[in-house]
Amino acid sequence: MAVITYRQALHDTLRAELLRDPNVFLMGEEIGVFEGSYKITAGLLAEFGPERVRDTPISEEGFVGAAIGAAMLGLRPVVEIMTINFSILAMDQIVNHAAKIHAMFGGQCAVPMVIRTPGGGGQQLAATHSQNLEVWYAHVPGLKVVTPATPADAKGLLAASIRDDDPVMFIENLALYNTKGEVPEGDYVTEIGTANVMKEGEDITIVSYSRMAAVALDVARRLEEDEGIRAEVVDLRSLRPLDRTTVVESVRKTGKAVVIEEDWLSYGVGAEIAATIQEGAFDYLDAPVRRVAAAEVPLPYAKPLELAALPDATALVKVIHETLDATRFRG
Amino acid sequence: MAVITYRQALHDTLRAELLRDPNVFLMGEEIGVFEGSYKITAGLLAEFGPERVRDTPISEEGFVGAAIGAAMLGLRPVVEIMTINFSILAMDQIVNHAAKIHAMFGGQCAVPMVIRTPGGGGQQLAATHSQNLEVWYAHVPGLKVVTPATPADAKGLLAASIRDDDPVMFIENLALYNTKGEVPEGDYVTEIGTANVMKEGEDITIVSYSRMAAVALDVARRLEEDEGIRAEVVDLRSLRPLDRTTVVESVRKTGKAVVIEEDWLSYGVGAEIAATIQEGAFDYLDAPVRRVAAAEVPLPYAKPLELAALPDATALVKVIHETLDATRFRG
Amino acid sequence: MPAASRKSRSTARGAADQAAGASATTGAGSTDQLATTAADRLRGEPADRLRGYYRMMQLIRRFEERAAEMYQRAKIGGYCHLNLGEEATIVGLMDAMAPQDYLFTTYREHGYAIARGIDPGRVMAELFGRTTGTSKGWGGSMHLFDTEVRLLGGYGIVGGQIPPATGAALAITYREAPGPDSPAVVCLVGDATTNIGAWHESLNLAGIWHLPIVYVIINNQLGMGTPVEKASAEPDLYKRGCAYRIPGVRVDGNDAIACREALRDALRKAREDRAPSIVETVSYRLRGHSVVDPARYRSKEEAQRLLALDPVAAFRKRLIELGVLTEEDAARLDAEVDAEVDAAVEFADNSPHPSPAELFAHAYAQPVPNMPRALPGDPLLPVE
Amino acid sequence: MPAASRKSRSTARGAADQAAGASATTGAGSTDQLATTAADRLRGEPADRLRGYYRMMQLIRRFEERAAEMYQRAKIGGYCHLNLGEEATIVGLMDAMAPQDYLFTTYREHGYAIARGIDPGRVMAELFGRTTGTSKGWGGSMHLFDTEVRLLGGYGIVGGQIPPATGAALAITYREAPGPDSPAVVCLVGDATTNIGAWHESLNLAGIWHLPIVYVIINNQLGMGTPVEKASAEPDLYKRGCAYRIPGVRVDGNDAIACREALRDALRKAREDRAPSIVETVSYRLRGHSVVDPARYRSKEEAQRLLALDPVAAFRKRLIELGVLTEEDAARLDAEVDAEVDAAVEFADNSPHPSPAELFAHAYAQPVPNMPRALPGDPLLPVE
Ligand SMILES: Cc1ncc(C[n+]2csc(CCOP(=O)(O)OP(=O)(O)O)c2C)c(N)n1
Ligand SMILES: Cc1ncc(C[n+]2csc(CCOP(=O)(O)OP(=O)(O)O)c2C)c(N)n1
Ligand SMILES: [Mg+2]
Ligand SMILES: [Mg+2]
Repeated sequence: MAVITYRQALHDTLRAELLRDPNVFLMGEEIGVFEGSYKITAGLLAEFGPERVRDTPISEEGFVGAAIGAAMLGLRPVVEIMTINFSILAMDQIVNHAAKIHAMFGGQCAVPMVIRTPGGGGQQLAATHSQNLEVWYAHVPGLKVVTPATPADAKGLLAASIRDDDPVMFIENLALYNTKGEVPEGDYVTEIGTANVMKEGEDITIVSYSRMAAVALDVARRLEEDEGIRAEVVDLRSLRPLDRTTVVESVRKTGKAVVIEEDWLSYGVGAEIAATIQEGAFDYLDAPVRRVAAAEVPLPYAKPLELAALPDATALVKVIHETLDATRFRG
Repeated sequence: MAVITYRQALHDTLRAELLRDPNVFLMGEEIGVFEGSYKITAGLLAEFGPERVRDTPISEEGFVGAAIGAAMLGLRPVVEIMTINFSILAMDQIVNHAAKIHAMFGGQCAVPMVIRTPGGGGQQLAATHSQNLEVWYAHVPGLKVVTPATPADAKGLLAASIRDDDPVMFIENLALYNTKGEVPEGDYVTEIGTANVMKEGEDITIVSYSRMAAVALDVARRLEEDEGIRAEVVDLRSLRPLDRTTVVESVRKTGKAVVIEEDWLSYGVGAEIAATIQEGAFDYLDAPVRRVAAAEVPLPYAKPLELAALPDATALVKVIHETLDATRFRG
Repeated sequence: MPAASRKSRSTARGAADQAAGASATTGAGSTDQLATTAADRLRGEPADRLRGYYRMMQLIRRFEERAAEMYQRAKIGGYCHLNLGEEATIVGLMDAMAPQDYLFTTYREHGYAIARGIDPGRVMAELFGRTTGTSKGWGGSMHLFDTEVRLLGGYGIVGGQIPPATGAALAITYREAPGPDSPAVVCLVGDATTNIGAWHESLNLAGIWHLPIVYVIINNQLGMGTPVEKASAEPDLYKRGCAYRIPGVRVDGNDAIACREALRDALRKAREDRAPSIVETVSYRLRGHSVVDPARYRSKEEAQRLLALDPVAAFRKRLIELGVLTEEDAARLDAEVDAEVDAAVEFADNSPHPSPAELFAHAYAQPVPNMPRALPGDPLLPVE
Repeated sequence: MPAASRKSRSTARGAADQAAGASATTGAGSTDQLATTAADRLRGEPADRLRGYYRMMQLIRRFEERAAEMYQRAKIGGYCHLNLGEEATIVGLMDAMAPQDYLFTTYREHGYAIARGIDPGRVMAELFGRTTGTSKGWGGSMHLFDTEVRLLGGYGIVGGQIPPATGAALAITYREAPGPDSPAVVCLVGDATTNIGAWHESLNLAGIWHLPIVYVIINNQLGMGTPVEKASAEPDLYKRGCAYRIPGVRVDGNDAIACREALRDALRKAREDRAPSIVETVSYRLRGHSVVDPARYRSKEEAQRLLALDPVAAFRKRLIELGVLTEEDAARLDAEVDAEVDAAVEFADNSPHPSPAELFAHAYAQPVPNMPRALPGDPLLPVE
């Protein structure tokens, strides 16, 4: 297997899908001539031309909605929204239209489209450009929401999303683009709706997704090497549908769980996971499920403040230790 | 204390605040000549004139944003968005602007405004007009989010919201407008950020907010009369800030909890409450916290489907029984 | 096969491919001017077609009146917006469309659906929330849909239909070359809807991408209780395309032929030249915004004045004056239409309600693992 | 009192109340025409003022160049968009504004903040994320703010500033009568920003409500890598107000006096007649979209051509030709400016970083019970 970046995996998959299916086309701000704000689409305009790699004006509601209409006629638009922060401007089209059309019209018309967009903080982009809003979309029936953490899942889930007949929010993360990993060659599809046990372990379950799943995996490996703590890491991969079974089974085995996410704590993804675990593994839990998440402030620009606000490996290690200690204390 | 409707309480409070503070003005679609889609503002245009009761075009992003600018200059706009479903169109102004301006500019400029908007299903308004999206707003630091369940809180929380210096999402519910209750006369303000124990009890805690809090209170009274089950009912009232202490203290007393909300289950308010309870009252819990919420589908128009999808007293009673039984079973 | 007949469609659309009559009035012509030329336009039309138009107008009128009645009798729930006053516009516009064209419209769309060829029984059944409805009871009055006649939705969010309609036009350019048989998109919007951001973004896209679409503004002079001049800084709505170099025309919405000709011209430009345009039809909403709105913001005089503008009565009167219709013909057609609407109501009322067992049937088009299927109060995971 | 001097402000704005020179070029005049009249306009201006303008342009130029340098040295993070090529526009526009006016602008705003009178040290400190910055380090380059000079924000969401700016104008009408001393709002937007829905909704509100606001389109001919004609179906952007009956003028953005006069006229109409309007200034972005954009989508020839259009060099040359400035004067001013920018950098670099202890200081203006204060990894509730 080739080791490539998350960016490259996305790029190669877009290219492969454009080659595979003439109904697939790309749309978004600056994806063509500019080659993408984060260069995911570099070279594709030259190869496929402006009909299939379509630059749009700054009109998020307009072009996302246009993709919906194109999808209703059977095309398979893959839209890039420059960052998830700007997806808010297209939210009515995503939530009130893409998510509703199939059900509201009695199943007559599918909306096979993908919205690719990166979230994430830590780049000093300040309050309006550093958000993680995927939990909003994960709340909405009619959407599918995937959040790849690795280059392999970037490939597998993007292929699955483009081939899926429903609107899929494909959430990337700015800080993942340059990360590297092994990626299977050829046609490779990861099933939407399935979590992934990234690492097995018996002592505690760490649940996460997207960038924080990568952080969790690092922490788990380190803890095993340094302290012999055998943590199991579950990468949700898909927030809707949510693979509760894999999460609950892991915690039934380990008896302890910590959730880490990059987003604000209250009403975040971690809340759903903790609620699920306490319901699904109540009799197995040795300690409360703790959540590691961002401080609840609009993210400040200044580096020391940004660092203080965002969750990281240190916070995760601390909470893992506290959870293990709490269990020991309980006997 | 006078017994009046929730609608009347809102109307009277708007009127009182318009009289009290010349900086307060109302804005929204059809609030003047049409007297409001749900008649909350009936008569106010005639009394206060078009500068203070301002009809707007159908431009949610535009007029909500205009309210932000007016608030930045020290006015106190109270905006009506016809239903919460249309607030999605103003979401960028609410989330990226109203919620951020104070923090992002280093505390130089407050945004004292209120957005009043009703949510809720059950009126056969179909998928796009029946949503409960308050959990999205509750997730966002910089906003305050209140959800009155009774006419008294409609009054007290609206007065508090209008006098508050931060942007407040004031979430009403279509099915509450005609409900009646005792409302204190005169100046009456309910503190934002505090939950309310609507009914005390020792056997189980029911946590809710908005319309479902009213349902919960009914159910609790009925269960006590009919079956001697003494349920405690906690009405959150404020989703952000969230009064975790009151919830947790109640469950430390009762050892059992059920959350009921009108919204979809996954990533809903109930998830945050269940996660909070299992963390804050882990050693006190006799059974998992169960959530009663809507089926995860775009809400259908047809009555039998709508009824099947929405949570109600029957579902709540069933889950309370199951929770109590589970405890008994455990010993 | 639904119980109610499909006759209505063939009558109204049969003549769609015949030669055009007088061309639509463009620019800011006054309503008086429009009215005087309407009679001339009628003289150029075959009698059959005119009788078909009358029948369709009357069908829509009676359908809407019965819908209001059924709403009062709680057979219909939710919001229900009627086309009363829009009948001439509907008949003209729908006759201008070819079968290959796509229609996106608003929540005020019963008449369009019927004139586009959907059986009134299926429309009424949707209002009743039955499985035989156009959206199987999932959409209700605001959300009619039928792939067969390419009605791609009634939409309840103001302006929500505009971006998807624009995208449908984009899909057409993706797939086929321009030409007289190429499909085009008709996107209907209300007058007040032109103030929403999606309007601006979509028209700009249509402009830069040269899309085959016609934006038809149904100017009934009110958005709920708000008159056009109070909501739009350019109250000559057909001119609002100026910000995108998109031309517009305004026609009398009470003149079916003028509506038809204006849209037909616009559709030709869309199909052949890939030039988007605007058609504004001016009519008047005869009753409240929805069936529950008593429209108290309208004076008695105003309400009185509106009665005089009733397009169905006016059309009936003109056809009789022109000798196209006798009183007896008209009465016969009225009776036919009444029977058809009765049949529609009966069909709807006898149709099954959807079963709660199908609650999870449509949330997704494609199943994947772990799709949620819990009812309120169900446990989160299967009990061990 | 910040270390860097406030001299810059008084120089550029001192003459703001003096009589206007030649009026702004309106309509679709070609750039050539604009250039020839620019020289004439200069001749009507007092020498002092012109020297002040030059000094301010050079100050902005050097500030931006140093900002780019500081970004490379990782003193500045996040996004950083420079005003290179916009200097003449900035100086002209900011001189047209009165102290009581409000300014809302974009993420490309360092120069505006400085010319509006904010100490360059405080601007640089914000870019460095320090407590002495205009937003105490919370906003960064995209989010400058200063109530004192009524700069009500730099905004990073494209078009996000337009509705609040419009609302500020509404607040003015709520509070005071029109007149020559009444405040007005200036709302700056980029060319590509006119394609966003908020633009449409806001201009319509300004139109129907007669708001004292001027929308200034800073047309630097690109939105990131997209030329105006590719993004806007009406590329004559000053005409886009037609959909709201809002008039517009286009001026040469390399001509400070033309920019000043156009905005001054527009502001007069805003304050006195409560008539909103559009001013479009046409200049050219000399470098990439932000400091990290190499602008590869631009050919070498194009990049070469731009150098020739450098407004600062051109203005310097003209003033010397006119005898307003000697080479020595210019060199002295350049040196002064260099020292001022050095001082700004030094001030920024010596300023304290915000302390994580203040993380919860600004999320809310008014405390209420249960405000969240947990750091990542903290327990949810105080431990028993
Ligand atoms: C985004 C949004 N805002 C508000 C509403 C509520 N609403 C429904 S119809 C309507 C008036 C629309 O008027 P117009 O566009 O003239 O169409 P008409 O009803 O006259 O056919 C309003 C405000 C809505 N459905 N969606
Ligand atoms: C809603 C939104 N969409 C996209 C972006 C990303 N973005 C930032 S600046 C920009 C280009 C804006 O161009 P223009 O309006 O011409 O202003 P300029 O940068 O040229 O000053 C884009 C697309 C954004 N910040 N906000
Ligand atoms: Mg209307
Ligand atoms: Mg630009």
